[in-house]
Amino acid sequence: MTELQDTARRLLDEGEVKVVIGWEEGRRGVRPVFVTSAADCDRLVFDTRCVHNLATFLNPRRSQVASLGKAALVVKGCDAKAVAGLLREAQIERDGVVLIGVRCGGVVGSPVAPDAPALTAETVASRCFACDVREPGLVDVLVGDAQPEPPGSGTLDERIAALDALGPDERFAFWTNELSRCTQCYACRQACPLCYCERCIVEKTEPQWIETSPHPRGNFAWHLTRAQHLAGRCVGCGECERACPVGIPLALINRKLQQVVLELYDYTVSDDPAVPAPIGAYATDDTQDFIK
Amino acid sequence: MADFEPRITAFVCNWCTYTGADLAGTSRLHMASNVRIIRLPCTGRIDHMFIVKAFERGADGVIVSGCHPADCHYTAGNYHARRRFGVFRELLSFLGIDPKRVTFSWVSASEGGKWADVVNSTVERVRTMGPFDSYHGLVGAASPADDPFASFETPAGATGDSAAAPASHTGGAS
Amino acid sequence: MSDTKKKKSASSKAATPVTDAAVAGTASTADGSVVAAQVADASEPLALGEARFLTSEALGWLVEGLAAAGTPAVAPAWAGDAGRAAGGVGDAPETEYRVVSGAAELALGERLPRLSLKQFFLPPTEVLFSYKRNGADIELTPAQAARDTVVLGARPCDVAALPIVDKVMNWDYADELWNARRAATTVFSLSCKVEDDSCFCSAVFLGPAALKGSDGRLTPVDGGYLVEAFTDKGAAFVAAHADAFADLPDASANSAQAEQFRAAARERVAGNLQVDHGRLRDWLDHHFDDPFWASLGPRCNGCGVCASVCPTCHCFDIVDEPESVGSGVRRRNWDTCQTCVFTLHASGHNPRGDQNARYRQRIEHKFLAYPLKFGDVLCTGCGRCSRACPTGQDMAEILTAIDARAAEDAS
Amino acid sequence: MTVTQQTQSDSPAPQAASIYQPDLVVVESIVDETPDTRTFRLRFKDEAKAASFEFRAGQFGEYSVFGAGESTFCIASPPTRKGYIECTVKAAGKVTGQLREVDVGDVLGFRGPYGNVFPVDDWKGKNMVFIAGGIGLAPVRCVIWNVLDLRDQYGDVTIVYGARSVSDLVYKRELEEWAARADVKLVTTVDPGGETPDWTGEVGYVTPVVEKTAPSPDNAVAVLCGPPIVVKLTLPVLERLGFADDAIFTTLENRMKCGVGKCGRCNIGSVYVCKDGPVFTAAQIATLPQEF
Repeated sequence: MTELQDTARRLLDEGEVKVVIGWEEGRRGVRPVFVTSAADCDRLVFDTRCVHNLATFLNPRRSQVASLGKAALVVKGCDAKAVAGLLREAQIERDGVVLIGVRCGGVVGSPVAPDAPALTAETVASRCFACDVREPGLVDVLVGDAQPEPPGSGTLDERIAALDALGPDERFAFWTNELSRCTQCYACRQACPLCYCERCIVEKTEPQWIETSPHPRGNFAWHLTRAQHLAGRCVGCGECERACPVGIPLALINRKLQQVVLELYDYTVSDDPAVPAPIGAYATDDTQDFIK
Repeated sequence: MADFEPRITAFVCNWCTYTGADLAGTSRLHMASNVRIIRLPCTGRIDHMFIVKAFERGADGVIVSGCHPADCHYTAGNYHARRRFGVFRELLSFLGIDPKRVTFSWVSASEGGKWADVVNSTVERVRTMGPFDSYHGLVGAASPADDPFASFETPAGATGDSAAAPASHTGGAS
Repeated sequence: MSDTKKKKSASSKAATPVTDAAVAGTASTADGSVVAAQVADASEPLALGEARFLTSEALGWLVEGLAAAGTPAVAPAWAGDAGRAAGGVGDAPETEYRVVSGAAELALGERLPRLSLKQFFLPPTEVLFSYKRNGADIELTPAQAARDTVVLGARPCDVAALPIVDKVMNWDYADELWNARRAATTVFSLSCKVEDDSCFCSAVFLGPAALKGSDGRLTPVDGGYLVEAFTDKGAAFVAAHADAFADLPDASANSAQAEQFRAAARERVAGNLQVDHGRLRDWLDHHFDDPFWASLGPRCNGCGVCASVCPTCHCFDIVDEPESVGSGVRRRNWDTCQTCVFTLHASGHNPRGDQNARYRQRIEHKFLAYPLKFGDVLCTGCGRCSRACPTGQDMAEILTAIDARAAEDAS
Repeated sequence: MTVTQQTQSDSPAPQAASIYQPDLVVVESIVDETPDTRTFRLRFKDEAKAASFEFRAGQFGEYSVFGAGESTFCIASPPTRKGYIECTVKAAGKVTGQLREVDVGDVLGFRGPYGNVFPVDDWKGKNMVFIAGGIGLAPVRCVIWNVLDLRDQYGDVTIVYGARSVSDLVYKRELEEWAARADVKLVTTVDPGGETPDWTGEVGYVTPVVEKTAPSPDNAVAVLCGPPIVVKLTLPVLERLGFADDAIFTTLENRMKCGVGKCGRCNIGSVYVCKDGPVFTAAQIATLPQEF
């Protein structure tokens, strides 16, 4: 992707940024890279394995990244939505980062593959279904050529519908089984671009709202709070689920809440920082049929 | 479960519902005594974690009540709460916690009668649903003896602390 | 060179008299004896009694028999989960170590189980004791004792981790909870076919058929497994379940086939990584402030998945959990040095303020501190940290990079 | 310690108490040193334990407030005084905060003594220089009383102690006792702005006051404790004054959990502060990675 490499080289040469955060080929597929010299720009790649949401590295509390200086961030559409989230919540300044948008036709589920797998209905990540930002808007520069609609069906929504069709007790049994494997390592939190709190509520001890012991009771409290704190903010990049070492289908929970805020408040997360997130704002005529 | 006495926790706002509940008391209205009231400045201050912590500590049902829209002492607390609980109610349901165990209501300072109805209807509804054992049993009882993590057996029936080995397929759960 | 060459090596601190030999090359324990246990698995101790044969069906009956008798049988099993939703379908189904009750669940020799065997000796959460207040007094009840358990078909990299962690768990104070489980558990490892190029057990004094920590070993042969016992516990288990084990159909052919399987695996893993541990430790000991660490921190999310999946990471947190008024439990939970709160002082001071420092701690503890103090590298080369890392940190690559720098230093 | 055996029919007999299970201690007396710091005098409930308990200056323990957790504090009372131990606690977190609610007669937990010791016996005949900052006086006080209880076996005793303000000075009564003694030279100071109108001591940070007091290094040993910044700034001053770096002793206050070298939290390089420390000489600290 020479257009991307040239853009990065120009930004570094002109001194507009000190570091370009993108993807590189590692020993095990692609992974994030922090290019600080023009010579290394040809390590930058972009293909269907670039699943990471690089907006996580804009969290100002990551001093090991912030200390590298002003950054240029390579963003596909869903990453740009996360950057919009950080701007919407005043975590970063718009002119504090240069956004190199890249046109994206969908990615696969895992970055680990010797070369870029072709996109098919089976290999495409479920987040890419009906993607509306194949041409990211929140960018300073846009590279790459136009991409067709990604293949695949709404498997995520189908699995949620299947769970919704069950009764509460069956769903409770399903989630007790899934969440009992959680070891509360918080990889889901650390992988999320919008989980940027200095000290997460789960690490607060006075009072200790969430039990940090990874038994099912503590795990329910943790995952309920994580999902609730992301309601209306989550961009659906699925990185939380990919980071989970024990394969808990966390994307189902976050996607469900995306459906809920759409249904209740007609809100879809976008890459426009001006549109306020639904929770935290209100309308006097919000639905209240659940309130007797 | 006719003879079961459910334990209900109520989180109420200080300006409207708490006063309404007080009015219900002074008017000697008949109300079930299963409810323990926790007073908070506003429904806007009622965090979703309060509901989860109530269930963790043994509640079978929860009531969240505050001022009607436009009555809020702090102007918009109840509007924010309305959106927050609109979403959280769906989240609870999705993870399998029956939303019928949580009652949301607006009760103004003058609606002592309505408060009595909210209490009685919630108690009856939760009584028929039975104790929330599945949530209370999520961890073995206090004594370490029957905490399966310590002794590796997979509990036969209950969806209690399901994993002997943390990654075990729960016996009888699904 | 911004490193602190002038500073004496950390090993000469007065606290633990570790000889300089520990740095020079051979990893020696505090009392200086060369670490015999760390001999690569090539030179194998003699099996107790001659090898037995366990058919795949018999393994299933054995597991069901153990379950019926109430003895938890832990084995690699198909992950009992609903499968990831966000990722595209692609990877082979995941496996996990689990208390199994039926033959159908077994997944020996399939993908490497995602969490290591550690979870059965240091569970993610474990009750240390419970307390109960009555009046002014407090009543403490010790934790539940461990029960006899059998592990069948665990990978050598998981099994070898147990005696490695034994050392810290018995350094001066003995951790009875860990020791009780170790004593109560009989471990049969499975000769490994090598998962992928992230494995590097041969680079940390082990191998795909290493015997370290195992009471016995299964090696795949036609129709089942060649079974060898190496400790009394292993021999006792084989004797106690003699009906499941049979004579080898053709002893010499089976043994040759088993050895061929193991040799092929050793061949496969050998190329993944070669490291000179003495030189590596020396470099780590003198490059605390090296800019190399600042090249690792930025990519790291600081989540500690690497520690959760690691067979040798043993750090834990201790918390109290009130169950009701006046009573509750004190629990021990998994923890990791990768989170920012791990070393945070109550005053707000944090000796390891950023991820560069925390990632350095992970490498220094495993490849410098633990070998100096306990004589074993705190890593068995299973490669799980490289596979599980959400941002692609690759342990084999990091060790290769340090080894290259160390070679440069040495020349 | 009366442990009631909880008998269950089928499961094996519960284990004996593990190294993580504390002994029960009763709060005998509480002294409010400052608005947020209290000194507790604790006596073992179990008579046999009370009689057999031994420790040496510099050792610490893990103190339990059941329901809140455990925290690490030094044993602030000297080993020369039998039958009780004292700890001085500044309210800063969950356990220390809960300790504010504790009354005389309450039952707490104690595990210890842990860690290495100040070699007080080797210092016989030497001049003693004690330097402490804020609550760092607690571990030093233990050594001071240990020396003063055997006063004739030691040379001159100089104490330099500073705190943020006059009300932040701990052990106020004992400071008066030491000031009144002819065989002790006491210099107290408060940070600039922390003094009160009738304050007669020095005004300034501990480090410059040590330089001004200029204790003689001849046949002398220095014991220095305080916040990391005080230790780091005062070590070079002592070296400039001529103190050999193996005659300067300090305790490192790393975060600790288990206290017995298992939980992996307190290490600096390959040194476990809870087992190989907390007492170190300046010479040893110089060899440690600067990570404390």
